[in-house]
Amino acid sequence: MNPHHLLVVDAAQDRLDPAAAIEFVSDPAFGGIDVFIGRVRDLNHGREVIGISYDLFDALALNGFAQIAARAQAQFGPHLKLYIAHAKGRLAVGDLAVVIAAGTPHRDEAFRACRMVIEAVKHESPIWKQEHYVDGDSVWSEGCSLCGEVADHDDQPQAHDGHTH
Amino acid sequence: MNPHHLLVVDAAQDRLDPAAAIEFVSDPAFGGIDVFIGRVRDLNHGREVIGISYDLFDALALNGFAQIAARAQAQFGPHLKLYIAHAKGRLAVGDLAVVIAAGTPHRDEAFRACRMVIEAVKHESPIWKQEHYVDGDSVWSEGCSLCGEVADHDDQPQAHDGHTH
Amino acid sequence: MMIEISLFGALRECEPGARLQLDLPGDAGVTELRAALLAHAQSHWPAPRASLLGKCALADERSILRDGDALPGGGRVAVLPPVSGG
Amino acid sequence: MMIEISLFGALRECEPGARLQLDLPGDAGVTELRAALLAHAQSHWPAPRASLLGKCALADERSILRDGDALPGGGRVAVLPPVSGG
Repeated sequence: MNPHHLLVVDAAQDRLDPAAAIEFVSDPAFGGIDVFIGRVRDLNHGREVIGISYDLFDALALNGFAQIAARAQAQFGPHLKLYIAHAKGRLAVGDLAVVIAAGTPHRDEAFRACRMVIEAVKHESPIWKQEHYVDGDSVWSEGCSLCGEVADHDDQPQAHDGHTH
Repeated sequence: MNPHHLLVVDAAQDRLDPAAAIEFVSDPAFGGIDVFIGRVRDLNHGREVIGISYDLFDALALNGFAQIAARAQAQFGPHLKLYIAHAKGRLAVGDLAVVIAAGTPHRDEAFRACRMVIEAVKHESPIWKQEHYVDGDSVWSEGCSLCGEVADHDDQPQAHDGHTH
Repeated sequence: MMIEISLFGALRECEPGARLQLDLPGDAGVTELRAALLAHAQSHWPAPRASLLGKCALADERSILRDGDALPGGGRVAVLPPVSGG
Repeated sequence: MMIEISLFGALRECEPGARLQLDLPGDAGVTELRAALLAHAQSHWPAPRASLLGKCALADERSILRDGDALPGGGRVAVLPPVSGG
């Protein structure tokens, strides 16, 4: 069975499910599971947010998730299960935008793999975020250009070309 | 409302619930949630494990969880919700021993707070683990002495007095 | 050679259906497509959107396409603005 | 002064109900309790358990008790072997 479960979830039809993520990465040999959940916040850069629309290039995003998972496997060894799910479409405040789960024999690898994967998903995946504000305005986030060299920023907490997002 | 939910769950009556942890640390102002789940593994130091019994000094453990949560709050700021739950009694392979969840505005603090808390819980809390093996033998784990100075090992991945557990 | 181009994110609204077609010479590669796309954008899109192209990557369904690469066999290319997932 | 001592983890099975009482002079503190407990253990417990006491902390419901501390008012003390939660 493939130890990586990768999916794009259309918000119009379904929602992200942390319980399914935990279930998928569970294994009798694994003592540690780390789960990251990204939710839509009510405030960003001081503006009151009422929702976010996510646009995805699904096929490339899923291929990218598979590459990220393969890199995690190379870094953290074969005893790793990963779940990577990202929402697509219109979300309200509190809705889940992304769920990452990593299961490993010991906790250190679970934390590090989960962190590595969410950083890579945020910095590399063809996903775009449009914030909708209470005043009726909508703005696409500036984001992270994919033109340069690919990703040597795995596992690097936070800093990326001098910005954080 | 207290932003920290701390509990000891008797395995004979109830089980740990990651969904409740996620729910508790969710907040409209929070974009990042990190959840750590510790499960009983089927193998430890090469011996086949069929279960673990956890013994806790409940009152001191809960006071300790509150102190750990207060330290996390001091380190990561007021915008932090924490859920700390540990099981007590006899668990089977796959049962959940510990669930930690941290919710914060941004993901970096969620990951770091969650990691800091699980390390502190493992190294400081009055909790004892007895492993039961398939051959009928049972052994109390050697563990981490509380005699010395208290804990400057928060947020330190893995290493603790030269051992890992 | 007709190239079918898909637009994403902030560029979606630049073309009806977030798509356009550009007709390129048979030996055109990624570099030539990028130049043709920029020329099209400069004459058809609002200036801020056209200038965003400088930060956009081109890709097919499998990977990012680099300048100098050949165009993908199927003739379908996506334009990827700076990303902001998660 | 009667001190009610609770045993945990590997020490639970050393006494019936994982408890014992030790009668100490009124001015005894944590240091004296530890000495009396060790003396009791050396004459009543299997050697490996008695020697484990050297790595045990003493505590009340609120915190670890250090050598030189006074005994808690309620006279209830817990013996904490090295911990292994999580």
